[in-house]
Amino acid sequence: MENILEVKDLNISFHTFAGEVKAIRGVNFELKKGETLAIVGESGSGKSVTTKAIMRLLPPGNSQIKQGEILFEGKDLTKLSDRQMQKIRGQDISMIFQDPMTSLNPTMTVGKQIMEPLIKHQNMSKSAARERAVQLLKLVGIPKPELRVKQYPHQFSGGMRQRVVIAIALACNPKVLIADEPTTALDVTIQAQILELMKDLQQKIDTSIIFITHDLGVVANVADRVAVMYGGKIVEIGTVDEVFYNPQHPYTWGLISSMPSLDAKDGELYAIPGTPPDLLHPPKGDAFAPRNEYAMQIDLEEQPPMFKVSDTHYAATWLLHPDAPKVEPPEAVKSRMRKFMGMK
Amino acid sequence: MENREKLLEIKNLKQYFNMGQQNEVRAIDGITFDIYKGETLGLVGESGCGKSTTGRTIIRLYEATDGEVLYKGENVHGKKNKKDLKKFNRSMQMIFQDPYASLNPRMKVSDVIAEGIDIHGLAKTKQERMEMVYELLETVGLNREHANRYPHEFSGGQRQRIGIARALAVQPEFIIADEPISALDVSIQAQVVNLLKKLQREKGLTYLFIAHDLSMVKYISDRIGVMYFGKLVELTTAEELYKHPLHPYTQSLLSAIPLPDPESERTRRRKTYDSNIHQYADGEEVKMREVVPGHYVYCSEKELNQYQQQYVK
Amino acid sequence: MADFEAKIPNDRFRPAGVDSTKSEEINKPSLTFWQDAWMRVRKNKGAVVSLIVLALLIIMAFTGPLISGKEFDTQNVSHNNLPPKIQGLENISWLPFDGIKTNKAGKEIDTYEINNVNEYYWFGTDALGRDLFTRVWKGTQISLYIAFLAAVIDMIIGVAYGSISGYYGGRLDNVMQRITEILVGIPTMIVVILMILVLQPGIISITVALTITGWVGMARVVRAQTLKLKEQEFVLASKTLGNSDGKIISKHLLPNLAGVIIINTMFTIPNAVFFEAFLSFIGLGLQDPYASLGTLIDEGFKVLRLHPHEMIIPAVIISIIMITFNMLADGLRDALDPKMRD
Amino acid sequence: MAKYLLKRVLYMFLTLFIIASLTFFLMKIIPGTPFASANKLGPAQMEIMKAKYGLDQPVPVQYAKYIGNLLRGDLGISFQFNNTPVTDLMLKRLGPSMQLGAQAMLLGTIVGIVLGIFAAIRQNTWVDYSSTFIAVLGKSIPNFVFAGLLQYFVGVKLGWFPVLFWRGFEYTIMPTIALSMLPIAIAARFMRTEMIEVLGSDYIMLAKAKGASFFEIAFKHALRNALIPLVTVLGPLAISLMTGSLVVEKIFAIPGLGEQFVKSITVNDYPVIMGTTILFAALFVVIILVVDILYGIIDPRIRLSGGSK
Repeated sequence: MENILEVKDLNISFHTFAGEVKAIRGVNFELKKGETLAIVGESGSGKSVTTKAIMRLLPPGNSQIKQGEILFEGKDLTKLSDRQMQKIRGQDISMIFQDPMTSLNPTMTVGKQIMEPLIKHQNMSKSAARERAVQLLKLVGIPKPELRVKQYPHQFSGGMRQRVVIAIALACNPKVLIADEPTTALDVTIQAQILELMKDLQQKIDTSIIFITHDLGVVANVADRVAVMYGGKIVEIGTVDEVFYNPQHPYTWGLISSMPSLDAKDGELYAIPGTPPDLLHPPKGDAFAPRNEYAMQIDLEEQPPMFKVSDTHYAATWLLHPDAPKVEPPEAVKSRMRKFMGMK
Repeated sequence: MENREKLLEIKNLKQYFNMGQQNEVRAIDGITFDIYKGETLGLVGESGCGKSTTGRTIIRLYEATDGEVLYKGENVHGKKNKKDLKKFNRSMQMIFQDPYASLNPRMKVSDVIAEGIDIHGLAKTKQERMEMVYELLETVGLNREHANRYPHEFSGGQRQRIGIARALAVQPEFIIADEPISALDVSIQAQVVNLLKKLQREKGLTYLFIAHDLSMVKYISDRIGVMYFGKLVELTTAEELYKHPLHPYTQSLLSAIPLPDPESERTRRRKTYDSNIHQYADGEEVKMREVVPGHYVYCSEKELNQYQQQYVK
Repeated sequence: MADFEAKIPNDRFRPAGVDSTKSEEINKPSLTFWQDAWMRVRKNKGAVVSLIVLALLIIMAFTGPLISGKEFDTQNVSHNNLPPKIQGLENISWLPFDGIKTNKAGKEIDTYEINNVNEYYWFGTDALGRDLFTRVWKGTQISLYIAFLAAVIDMIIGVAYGSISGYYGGRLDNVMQRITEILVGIPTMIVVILMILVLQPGIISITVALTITGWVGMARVVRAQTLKLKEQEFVLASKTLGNSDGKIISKHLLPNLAGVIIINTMFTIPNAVFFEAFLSFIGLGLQDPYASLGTLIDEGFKVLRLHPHEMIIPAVIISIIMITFNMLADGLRDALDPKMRD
Repeated sequence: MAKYLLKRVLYMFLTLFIIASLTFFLMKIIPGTPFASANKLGPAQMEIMKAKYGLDQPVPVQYAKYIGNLLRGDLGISFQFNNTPVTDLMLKRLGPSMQLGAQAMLLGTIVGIVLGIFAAIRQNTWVDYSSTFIAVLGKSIPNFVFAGLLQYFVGVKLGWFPVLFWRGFEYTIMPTIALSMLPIAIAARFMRTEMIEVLGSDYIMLAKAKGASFFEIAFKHALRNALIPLVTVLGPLAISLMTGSLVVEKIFAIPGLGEQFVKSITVNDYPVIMGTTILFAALFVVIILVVDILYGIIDPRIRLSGGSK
């Protein structure tokens, strides 16, 4: 499949009161046409920063792209002028944010907010844009759209507001949609509705989605491929089945086995010890090494490269080096691996 | 199960806010349940269903509008003298949701943890007090060097463990955990849940575990209550609830949770819940009824029969 | 992708035996809230300069009247309305300290020579021949004294009122709120003027008048903060542990309110300095021979065209006081603002 | 909304009543008689004077009369200008004060808003620093100091504008500038803070993600949201203008209310003091009320939820 977006060796730093925070330290991935790529990781792992960088929405004062390229249909977004970037935002790449309660302008009607990108990017007349806004509201499942376009955001519930945000994002049929934890602030039942809506709309307008979340359940539900981030790097990337049933990185193992499954028997949950790394002073070797019970001497000294597991599956851990000793993953992971063998 | 000692009995508890005003909120609208000694009772529901309010009302942070909370047969609410209050405060404790807001930023960790020790005079000397603090820190997996630091120097998971140590300081029997893991990262949640389980084993604690994450609740709880708009709609053992959810709301809630398993996600069908399906007639008595032993559902007489038939199948 | 050409020595693959508890260690030096705030203030150049200038001004306010060798109320009519003259600086012509002034016709005259004055009046003299240097610093002393006193009383009343109203809530809060609502509706300036008319101008009555209305602002801020704080989980935790209300206020609320209280007081002080000067300027200030910066400006204004130094000097001093206090308060607000911290 | 409005209006009258009573009783306890300072009168003449102004009656009667008159808009007769009703005196003086106040308010808010916006969208540049500097000066330098220095240097030394009196537009320029310093400072600081907060909000991020340009973001999305809260400081701004007008009118010898007020303080002309106090207080409460209503009108969140505050 064709790549629509490629991120190559991206390095981003923030300059803070305390010093330089190396938030992104060499991220590589590509987004294929029509697929959903989920990026998982805990807070501070760099998933949000990566996508904000794609949209060029990082605060200009204290953030800096130190190195790397972001290629959208072959164009390097990091090199575009502000004006060129404005044409891409909302038209080719659009974005949904985490908190629907704050992501709409409180003093502008919902209709106007949907019409804005239509008038701007598609040169629609006001009345055409209004008509389209009504259609879009209908599309995202808001009842009585003719009435609702004239209302202000505070007259909508959280779930309804997120639908409006989705309508804005999809107004110009973008090629890439970036969803930054779009369901984290919502209740499970509303989350389920929003996820269904997004999958349904993806089919209709054939867009590629980058979906950021920390919820592995949501990943399993929406993703075609998964990238796991830790300490400002992607530590494992593969298809959703590969990452869930044949994980290779000890951090992925930890994540998967620290979640109870609904049919699991009682027993101690696996817990990743320690706390996430401080990117103000990133460790010399593998950032996960201090919390990794499988860590080897080399993990403390040198950052592991991406090792190939299959054509679609890569992981950054020295355990995959041909000379490394074989280790036993946790029980929960092993049972998943057995399932994976069966699937093949 | 019925033979087990009831530690807490909650009887027709009601908590209305802004009573009699236009914006009256019935946060809890008459709920009844028991908590047995040594068990973990999970309380789940969506935001605004009243689960946190239930926890806070049980521990007297709010004065109940109506109903009773009996702790070992004694009413928790109502007027009490200082001695009784202190006794009550030592036996029941709470762990809070937000690890950033639950520790006073101006206090050292040692003073945060020792607050209960000071209030109840549990340490005779300064040295004894510090020894107790060190022991508590080690109990929750932190070390003594942490005692002299301030909360802002800790990560979310560490702070949550400090909050647990503070609650443990007065040696309570019963702990209300109000969404203790929902603000934490996935990799940290397991640390806290394991710690809570370990403490329960070692100290014989009883928990009321409030959460919206159903898979964690199922893991940690013996029994689970499901709340919907201030009412308890279903209450049974964790296993039973997942195998045979009876109330349509429970069914819809369970069917909405995405699981970290792509295979099952591809086939999961979501059920929707519409409260209109009940079609309760006027004067029809709707209350918690036991469908099968130990499995309670909020329903009418008619629905009870229906559920029982459904259960046989 | 991985470069398998480079052979990696086997011993580097031996288990590292990581002690995961190590990652729980905190290596950063432990900073208390106040140390951290002080660091932030120090990085704010404006605040630091203001602090230094303010310290100098306060020192001068107390030592100035002593080093001039003159009394603030000694009149010497033959030495009246002299312009400033300072040893060492008198020969630098572009500095206004040469004892020479320009009269209406534009001619420069040396008033010291004409009046046969051999002394140096660093800031000149007033219409009664009193030494302005002494009077200005004496006046600064009094202005600052009134301001500090007013601010401290404001703070005590405001904090007590606000925290009680916010913490206990309910009906008590309702009643207390209605009272402040009405007080806020009354223009401060008018009450202050009426109070002074009743009490007769003087240090005490100016202070009383300023505090009568000043505390309302503090009370509102403290109440709002208290309302927010008392719902915080650490306060709830303290309640569940069985802590008394008094202890909760003193151990949990006040330390967390300290920031806003300090900031608010820092803004109250220049406000009080202003009001004192303002009252003096409309004729409700201290009575002769006592002087505050306000009365000096008032007197100087009357002869502004003829002897501009008599107004300009106290005007500059009061402006510097106001600017430094405001900048310091701004700096403190940035350093102590809870929004800036996690 | 209607209920809320009614409550507010009731409050307004309550506040005014308290102020009026307070003023009356305070005036009663002020030592000394008003006439002593003005003329030398014999005891007999004094009695005549007292009777003329109703000062011979018991205090409660005076109070009742005073409040009664007040309701009819009668503020009594000035001691200073024999037989002139205070109301007439004030009406004559109202014009210049209102004009000065309006001009300063207009200049102050417009300049302040512009300074604030540019400081916010050019944060941490020389634009921001100079705007901040102006704001600090405006807030710090007492207006009578600024007015005095302006009068001396620009009026006397440079001779650009007339120094005293109120005889045409050029006479209003310096007093207006002097009076608008504080409003400029307040508006600029407030606007900057609000604008920065709004620019950092999620919906601005979404607007950027939609591809809105910098100016669309600043003026279409941010400005309105930042302007709404500015309304809340208009009240305090108006108050600072009233206070400032006392000294500025005195300095520039403008025949306004403030100048008259200051004069009557020096000669103990109680009816004028009381009258002006009540007028100022009334203006104050009305402004606060208007601001509140205005806030409800321009913020859709309040407007549509029916004023539930």
